[in-house]
Amino acid sequence: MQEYLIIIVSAVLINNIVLSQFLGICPFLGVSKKLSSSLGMGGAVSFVLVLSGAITWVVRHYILVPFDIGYMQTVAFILIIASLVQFVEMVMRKFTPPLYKALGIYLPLITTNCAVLGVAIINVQKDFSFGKAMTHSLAHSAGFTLALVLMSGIRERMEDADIPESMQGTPIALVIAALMSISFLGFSGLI
Amino acid sequence: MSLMQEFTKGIIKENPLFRLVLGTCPALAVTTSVENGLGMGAAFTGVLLASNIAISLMRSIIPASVRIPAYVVIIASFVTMTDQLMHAFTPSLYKALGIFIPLIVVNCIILGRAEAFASRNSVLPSIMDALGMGLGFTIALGLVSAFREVLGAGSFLGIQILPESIPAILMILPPGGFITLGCLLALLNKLQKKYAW
Amino acid sequence: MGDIIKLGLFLMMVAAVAGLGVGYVNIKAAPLIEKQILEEKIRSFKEVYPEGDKVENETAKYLTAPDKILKEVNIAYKNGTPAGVLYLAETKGYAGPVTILAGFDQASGKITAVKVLNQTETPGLGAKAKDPAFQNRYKGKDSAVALEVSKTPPTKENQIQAITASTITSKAVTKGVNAAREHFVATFGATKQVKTGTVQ
Amino acid sequence: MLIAVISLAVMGGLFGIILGIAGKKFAVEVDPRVEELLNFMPGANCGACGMAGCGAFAEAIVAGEVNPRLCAPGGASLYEKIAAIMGTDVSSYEERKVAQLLCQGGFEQSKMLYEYKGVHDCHLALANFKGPKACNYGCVRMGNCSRVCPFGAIQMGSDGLPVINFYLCTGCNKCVVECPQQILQLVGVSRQVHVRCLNTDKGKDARPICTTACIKCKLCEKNCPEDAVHVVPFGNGTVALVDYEKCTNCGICAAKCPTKAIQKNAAISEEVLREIGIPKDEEPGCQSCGVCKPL
Repeated sequence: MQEYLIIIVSAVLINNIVLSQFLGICPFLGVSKKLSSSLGMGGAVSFVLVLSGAITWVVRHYILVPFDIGYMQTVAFILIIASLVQFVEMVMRKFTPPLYKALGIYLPLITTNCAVLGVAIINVQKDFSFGKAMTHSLAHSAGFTLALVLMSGIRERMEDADIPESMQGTPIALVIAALMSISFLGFSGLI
Repeated sequence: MSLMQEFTKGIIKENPLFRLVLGTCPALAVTTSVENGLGMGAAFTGVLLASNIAISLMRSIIPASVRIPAYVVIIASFVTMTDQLMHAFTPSLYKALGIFIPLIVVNCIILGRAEAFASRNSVLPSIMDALGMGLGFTIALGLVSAFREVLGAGSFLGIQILPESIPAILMILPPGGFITLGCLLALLNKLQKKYAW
Repeated sequence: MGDIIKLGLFLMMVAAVAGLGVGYVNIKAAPLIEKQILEEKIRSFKEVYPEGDKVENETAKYLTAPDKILKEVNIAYKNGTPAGVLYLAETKGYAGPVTILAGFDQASGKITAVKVLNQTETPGLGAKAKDPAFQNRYKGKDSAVALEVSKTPPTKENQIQAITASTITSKAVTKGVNAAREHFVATFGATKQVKTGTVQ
Repeated sequence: MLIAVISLAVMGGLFGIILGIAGKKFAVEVDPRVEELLNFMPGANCGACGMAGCGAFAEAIVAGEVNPRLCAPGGASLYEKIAAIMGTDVSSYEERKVAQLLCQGGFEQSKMLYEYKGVHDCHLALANFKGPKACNYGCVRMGNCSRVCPFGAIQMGSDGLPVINFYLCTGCNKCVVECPQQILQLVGVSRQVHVRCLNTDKGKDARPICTTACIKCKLCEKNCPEDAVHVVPFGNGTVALVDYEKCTNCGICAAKCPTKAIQKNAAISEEVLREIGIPKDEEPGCQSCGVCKPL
């Protein structure tokens, strides 16, 4: 049990997927303008991340390793993730159209979300058992959503702050992300 | 748009990193040294070129509803090939880039260009577009990594410039990446306001 | 129904072609990659134990139980006779695992050299462990006595000066070296006494 | 090697079929015309039409809620394609409107009554004695319009008057509403001839206080072949006004006008309109300007 706790804490706080491993920055900058769309995005990414963590682990364990075609890993993983995202997109368009509209262009971008593939690859590098891989994926998706929600909280306040003309928009978002990642650096000595 | 315009638009007008703010994941993480940045830029351009050509060749036979998985599989196979070739022939660069070579697959620019451009235009414009975007991205990576290496490690392409004590190690750490890109974007906004209307 | 099959077939075809391409490249590149890894290994063995001409991986013989720290035991031969022992050890550093290679000379019982293979410590601080300056501090230390890390310049023989502002990393490397040292003394130490005559 | 190909092919096939079935079961009836329209859109999501990107614009067109000519970068070629797909014809669409400044009273042209040192705001400047300018109807040059413009289309010029960038202006009407003097009017983008003065005092009063004021000499009215420009009662006086439906941009009145109150501008080129398609870093987002509602 203790190991699981370490995985969760290290994934959410210490090497947070966005703020210290740099994975998943594109949607992080793009969607974090409004709290509602970032929550929706966090949910969608978490769903895809956990599901893809499971499938990629199974595929690797029962297909890639026994047949010793490890080099196919990237292609196989990305195929799984892309199909999963397409599936999620169809489900969301059918059952939650407002959320689908809010996410708009950023939904297909989840396929290119480095965080999803990054977590799958880290699962492989760390050679986790299925349970650990699941907790790891869940913890990272929680970390991603946490960073996204924190960011959108701050950016919503940015609307009425008077930022110099050229800093508005993405530059100020990057500087905020820098400050957040400095604060997350503080956790690195935790374990 | 003439071919030349396709090429030049990727460098300044629609620079993938500075204007479209795509591909930030590798841009922030790999650019701790100029050599890594340029190495990543070169690998990226190679993959983008190959995938743009392949996708624009196949654009008529790809059914619309499975186009994203199809594009992504093509891109992934090119990346794996580059990954293998780099592992075999340029081990030092391969070691430096580490996890970020497989992550070229999920680089938003390649899928973005495939979706927005290669799937709608014929091969030649796609080649020019890929070269332009690749060059624009490499220049952007070079710029960011130059800033970070000089400020963070006090060296440029490995040659020590600033004395050992001065460099701010923060620039090499993740926050440094965010700050450098943020300030560069702000600078470009300022310049863009002054010169173009 | 028809176009579902068409979609399936198309994706299958694309995946197959991709598999073909990647497989072909892999066949071409795999041997080269193996060669690279092997070269890398031999180069680091050479660095840690210069005199040895041939290195055998005898982990099975020496590591009965899977050790938490020691991962590999390699014996370096000098024209036929085992002369040096190279340990591959992995300890927990500040930000992640630190893998080191520690070389011991069977004759003198001293540490020939220590090399940090890979680490994910913070650049500029912990990452300084892989600089020769820090690694040479282990050179020539006797294996008989346990090593300790000291913040100040070493007063006693068995003290290693830590890297400034990254004692955790220095402790991690020292822990690895100590683990290798204990194994060396336990398994090879005895031969030092018994075969002092011939080996000298 | 063979196993690799087979395993990947099987996975690909499996996912293809799953997506196919999902596509069928979760099919949402989307008007095929939206997809078709999207191919022709410049795809820059620049927000010039006031919508959140080309996707939203295409849906609005198909739903018939919005005037397709609002897509500035699209240009004439896009309008024909929309007309073809929607089965309507191009002329039925209203023309895109931009803001025009109907005053030329810069520092040299108009006489000043006093030097205004107060707060830099048009409403406040007008509060005391109708503003520092001798002319009570002209632009007070305090720049409220340029501050209120969400698209950054209005910059204050060197002679103090606002300069409107017709390529960025989306006709959102915010500056027209803001201007206390009502000298900013929304006019069709193809219109080139404008009476750039709203001074309704008699000619002999207007002439000394502003070199480019309209002195109601009616020369324009006499010479206009289309009978498109008249001096008509306006407010508590009279001023020359152009009837934009009849005006053919011939420019004879502009040539004849002694004080150059009537100006003929250069036409706005299609290419430059397409140029505007550069994606903006930060879309201004919905300004509730109401452009997407039928005008």
